Amino acid sequence: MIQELVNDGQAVSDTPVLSVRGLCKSFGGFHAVKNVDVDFQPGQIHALIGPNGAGKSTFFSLLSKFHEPTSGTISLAGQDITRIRPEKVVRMGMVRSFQISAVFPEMTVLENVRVALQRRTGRDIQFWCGLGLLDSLRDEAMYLLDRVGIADLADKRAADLSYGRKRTLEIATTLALDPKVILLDEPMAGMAIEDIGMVSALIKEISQDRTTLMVEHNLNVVEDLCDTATVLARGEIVAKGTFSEIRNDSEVRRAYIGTDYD
Amino acid sequence: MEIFGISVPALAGQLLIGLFNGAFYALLSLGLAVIFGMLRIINFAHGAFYMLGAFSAYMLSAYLEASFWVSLLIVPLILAALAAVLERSMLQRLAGLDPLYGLLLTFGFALILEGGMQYVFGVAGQPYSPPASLSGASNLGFMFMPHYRAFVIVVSLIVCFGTWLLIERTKIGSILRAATENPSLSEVFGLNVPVLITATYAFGAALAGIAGIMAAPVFQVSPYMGSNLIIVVFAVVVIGGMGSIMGAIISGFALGLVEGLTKVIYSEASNVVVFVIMAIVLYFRPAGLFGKDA
Amino acid sequence: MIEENCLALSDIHGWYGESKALHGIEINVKRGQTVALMGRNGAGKTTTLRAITRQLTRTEGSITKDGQDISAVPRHKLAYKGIGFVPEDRGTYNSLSVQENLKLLPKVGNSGMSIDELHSFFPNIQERRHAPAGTLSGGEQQMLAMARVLLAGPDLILLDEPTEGLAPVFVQKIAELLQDLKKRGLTILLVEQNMLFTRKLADHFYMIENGLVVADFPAEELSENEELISRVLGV
Amino acid sequence: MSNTTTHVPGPAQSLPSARVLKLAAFAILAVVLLVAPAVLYPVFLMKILCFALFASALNLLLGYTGLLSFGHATFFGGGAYFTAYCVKILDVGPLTGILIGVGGAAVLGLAIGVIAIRRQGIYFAMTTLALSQLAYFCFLRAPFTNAEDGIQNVPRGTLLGIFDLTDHVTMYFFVLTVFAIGMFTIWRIVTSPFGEVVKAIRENEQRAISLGYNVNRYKLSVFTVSAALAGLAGSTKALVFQIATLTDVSWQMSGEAILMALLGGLGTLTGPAAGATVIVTMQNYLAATSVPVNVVIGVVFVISVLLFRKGIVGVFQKFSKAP
Amino acid sequence: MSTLSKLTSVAFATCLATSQTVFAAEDPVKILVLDDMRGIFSGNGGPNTLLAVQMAVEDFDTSSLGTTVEVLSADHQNKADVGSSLAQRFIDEQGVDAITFGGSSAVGLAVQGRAAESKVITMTTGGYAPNFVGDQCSPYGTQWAPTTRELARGVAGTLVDQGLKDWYFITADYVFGRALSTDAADAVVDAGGGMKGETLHPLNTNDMASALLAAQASGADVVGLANAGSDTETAIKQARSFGVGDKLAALLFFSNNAQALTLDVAQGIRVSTSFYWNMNDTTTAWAERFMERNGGQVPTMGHANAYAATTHYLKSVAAAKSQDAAEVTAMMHSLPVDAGILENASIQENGRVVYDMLLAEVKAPSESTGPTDLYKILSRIDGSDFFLSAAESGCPLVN
Repeated sequence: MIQELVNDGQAVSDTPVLSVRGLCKSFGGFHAVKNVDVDFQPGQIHALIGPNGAGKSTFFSLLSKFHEPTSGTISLAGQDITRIRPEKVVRMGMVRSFQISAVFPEMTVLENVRVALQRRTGRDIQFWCGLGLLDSLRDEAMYLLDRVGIADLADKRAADLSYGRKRTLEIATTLALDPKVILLDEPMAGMAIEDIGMVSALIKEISQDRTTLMVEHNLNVVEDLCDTATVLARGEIVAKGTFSEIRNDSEVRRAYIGTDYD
Repeated sequence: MEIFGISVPALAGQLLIGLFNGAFYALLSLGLAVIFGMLRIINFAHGAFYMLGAFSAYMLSAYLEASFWVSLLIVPLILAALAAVLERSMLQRLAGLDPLYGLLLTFGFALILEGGMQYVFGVAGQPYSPPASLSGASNLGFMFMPHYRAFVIVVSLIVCFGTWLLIERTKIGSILRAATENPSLSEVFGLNVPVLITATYAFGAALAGIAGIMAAPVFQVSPYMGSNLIIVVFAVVVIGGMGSIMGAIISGFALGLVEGLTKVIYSEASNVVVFVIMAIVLYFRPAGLFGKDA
Repeated sequence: MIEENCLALSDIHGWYGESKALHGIEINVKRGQTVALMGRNGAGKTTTLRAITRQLTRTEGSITKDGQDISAVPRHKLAYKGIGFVPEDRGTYNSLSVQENLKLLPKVGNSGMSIDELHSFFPNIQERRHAPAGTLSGGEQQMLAMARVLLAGPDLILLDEPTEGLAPVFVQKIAELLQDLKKRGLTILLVEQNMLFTRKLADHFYMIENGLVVADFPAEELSENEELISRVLGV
Repeated sequence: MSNTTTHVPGPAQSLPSARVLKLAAFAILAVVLLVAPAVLYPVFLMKILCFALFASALNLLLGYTGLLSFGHATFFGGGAYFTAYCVKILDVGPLTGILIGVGGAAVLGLAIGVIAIRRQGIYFAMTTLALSQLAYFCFLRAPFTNAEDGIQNVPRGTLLGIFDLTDHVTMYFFVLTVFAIGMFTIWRIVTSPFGEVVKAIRENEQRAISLGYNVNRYKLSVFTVSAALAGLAGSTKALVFQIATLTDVSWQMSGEAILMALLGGLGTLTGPAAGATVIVTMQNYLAATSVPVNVVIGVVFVISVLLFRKGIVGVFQKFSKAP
Repeated sequence: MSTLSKLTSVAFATCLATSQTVFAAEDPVKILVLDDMRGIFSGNGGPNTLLAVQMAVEDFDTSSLGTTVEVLSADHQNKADVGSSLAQRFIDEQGVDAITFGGSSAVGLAVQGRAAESKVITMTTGGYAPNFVGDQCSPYGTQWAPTTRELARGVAGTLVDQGLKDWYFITADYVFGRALSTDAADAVVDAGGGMKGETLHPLNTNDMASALLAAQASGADVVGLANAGSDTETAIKQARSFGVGDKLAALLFFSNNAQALTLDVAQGIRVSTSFYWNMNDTTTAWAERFMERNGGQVPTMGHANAYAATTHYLKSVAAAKSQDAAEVTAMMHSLPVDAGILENASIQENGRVVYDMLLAEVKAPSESTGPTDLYKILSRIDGSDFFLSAAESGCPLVN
């Protein structure tokens, strides 16, 4: 089914892989996301930009089903996922990363990736076997670690990694799931400049033949990486299009650069 | 006179007893809710505080010959002081850790306090008499109404709604709510949050102390008087919605009444009815009846 | 007198959890000045304010207010050193009414604003005083947050993105208020991305990038630095 | 232990010498357990083994999955009641009795788990506590438990028609076998692929969900297994002491198990057993003195929460690691 | 495993054998006082039972034994599992010869069962279920405490005779409580009275109000309390506030309950007891010595029975010149029980100790001359045909 998803996407490229209609979310009286309609085309890198508090992270949580929408629908590859549990969404091929780096701190780097591989290979419920069963996953895990450039850290405890390395590890773990849609929430946040280039290249690489949706503040990165961008402000979409279109949009300028006054 | 085959006096009587028990549930769950709201800790020592309230009253009367009324003023202060010391010296060290450690620590407090009182006084109940002015009873025609029980219900209502007013309608209350909503920012604004936390814990303990002294003349004053009661009160808090002040008060009284009603209809179930309700509430409304999404 | 340092940050390093966000910030704010911190999202502007108000996991370096080291003062005593803080998310207490929010902060000094003056500045707040703060619009919340701090009477105000997400009418209003505060001699440390807003207010600019001050210049030299500003802000 | 090629998880690298040390310690422990009844009173040893298993079962849930159940006595006592009833009234053999006890506890675990697993953290603890209290009243009222009197004089019977369990030493070796099977089960689970996923859930539940794991299903599985093992401990205890009472299902019993696990060291294989040994020994010796047992236990509890959250094993590891 | 098991058994046996040979020359008589030392029944048993046993040993001329007497004690906390394992441990490790028992009958029956298997004498001084000498009797057991049957008949019979015919029972919902209410109901019916109803409550109930209201609503003449310890105290205390106080009959009540409740609350309650501290000169002299040593706590029938039982046991050991349980038990059954503490006492074949009982009433504060002056004795009940005979007891050891 996942395979289908990609093929469909490539065959009919204007069929959106992810489609959102009338999405709303309110916490108490506060409307974090208001009536958002948006489609994401397959095979591209999309940026979701907007000032702090615009509702980008909430929007991500809604897509990945970590939050229940107040109203509206979300469909993934034509299938309605509005009432589906988050892990089910992952199994359908859409995986998210978190704003704050999410690793399993007490496990080694290798184990972090391995545990992600386990489910896909059906080695997640064997309570009667030893860990030897997982040996076969080692090569694949090492391959993924190598791909993101941290193979030499395989036996380190994840908690002992630097912040940038943790984000890298997180990307490796996400890759282990072989997702068709990746949601990256501020993948560069808090990173040193050296790391930004590295991660940026990594994202570019892994995004081939997948659909990537990322929240990012660094407009240089967005310009460099993304095919299209959607601008969110106060929970609403204020603009969408290619980056150059967006850049000259007055609403966007206002959202980013500011409002003049007398 | 009968309703559904149940005599009216029996029904009225059991409902009154239910309300009386509810008065204790409400006082205790209110204290737990106040503490939980601020400290995010389930105070397992609450039953022990309640017991200490009763014992303090007993000791004040036995050794210092203090009257019920004097004790009613002093006992909450004793409990507040004790709780403040416990919070300052130990509970505070757990700040920032998983709240489960708070639960476990207060569980340890309960073991020590109950075990200690058992060591000193044994398990057998100690006598404590209601004040002479409240020792009578009135025949209401359809039932016999002990004055002291009526007094307890009234005092509990006053204390509960007084607390609610204090928290919802006063400056102190607004400071507390602010500190609960955003503790670190409140500190930046100049509110002494650590002291507020200590004060809140002490206040919650004082409420338990009031419940304890009011229980002393009716129930046996014994070291484990609080240990089983507190589990019911936990259930009451969960039903009301953890941290919800109004939820604690209303569900406290309401569950007392439900229990009383169960005694008339099917008395064997009266011990479990609260837990059954809790299981149902948790299943359909996990945040409790009055709770916000947790 | 006006040259005297009100707030001085020297070699400030700060961490969120294990992630280091500040790498040796140096900032001096002179008494009566309005100083703007500029930089991209995530550059460390808000983090700098949080370092002053001690909301980071770990902070190293020296922070002095009026010459006195305040980096070891208990957090709840900072306000009494005359520091007022309006955080990025405004920090209004949603469960409290507008009035409760206003009266919440302890009085730490006299900034010269009476409650009547404030009411004339913020008529909405007066009107909606019984409503829960959570039901106010973003602009109203921002005004509430500023009014609240002014009532406490600090001589230094830390302002984090006061115009963020606000309609122009509110931006205007806030600018007027800040001009007024400047006239009254209050010291203001302002974090703001809205360049058009800042350039008419600030006396001095600090450009921050990756947790470091990369440049600073007085308002007079603004025009000479347009290119730098564009680069740092990434626009 | 045949998984020589795998990376043993945990902070300590498995150097060969550490491995030898571990094996040596294991061998010494085995020898101690085998000769212990010659030196110490067997019933006392059996009590330690039963509680060690109970605490370890709880630890499987608390230490390895991060779920604090405050109602595990329901499974411990439930197992004891089922076994006692079957052995005494239905006249089944000790082995069948224990199997029924374990099965019953597992069913109870599944039923309580389904409701409790919906909540997290402190809410989970409260839910298990309240549900176990509900179970307590059910046991109190159930006709087969004899309320306050309990099921007394439960015959130990003859194991497989060969071993006369009325003899303390024979019974001891039976209990030791049960204990070993229980501990092996726990070890097997925590060092299995399934255990890896469970560990991941404990460390970062959100992340585990985002890897596509249905975490509730894993939690429920562990809860049920933990309940079954607690039931195993309770069933065995019922045969050792020939009695099943309300004490076994009371919430204080749940608290005791938590204390043992915490004191010994959460999330370690041997910790809970060590904690159980200390507590049971203390109870045993203090009972004969005028020292108030509950106060001492309470103080130990408070100290371990405040100062030794890693427990006895944690402290030991710290010292053994220090250069 | 079986070889190993045998090996260690042998090793273990050797250990025991060695220790026995070493100490056999001066094998002391060891008595274990196993009681609820701090729990809800510790007032009528507990530490004061230990004191009574110690006094009995001190008062006994141990030279007639040819060895010393050692008194050990342990707290079973009213938990059957704790009690039975403590008993087992003291038997296996200390080699105790006799156990005096008080507290919850549920614990006592477990202890007696365990002791019987190991051939150890048990003397139930504070357990009131009839099963001790009934269906669960032990060949080495004697029950010194009266059973629910005598307690119930003593009070119920008398009150019905006085015209209080309609009864309502508030009963503790476990074997002891139910036995007490069943026996009392039988006594009431035998005497020509009737039952109005019954409310069962769990052990350790802190609010009896709803039960009391139900009793009040039934219109009964008497509310019989078929419970014990703090449950009884709670019921009495609360009955006063609901205006039911004058209708109470406590079926198991001790002088310590009266002291705890204060005479003001407890006055007028009718009780059936085997002992009151100043019922005769012997008891008065003994009780005064007793109270001197414990700070003025009045001895209950539990304490008196412990004294009498220990004295009789030691006398029997001396007479039998043996510590063997069977021989000593035979001697206990045949020797007459000393008069004084118990009046007209003898031991039946099933281990039942039979004696005269008293019906007493708690004094009003105005009638009392001091803190220890609690009861006035209304009548004496001849024990000879008041207790259930061995044949009727259901004890399987009696043919």
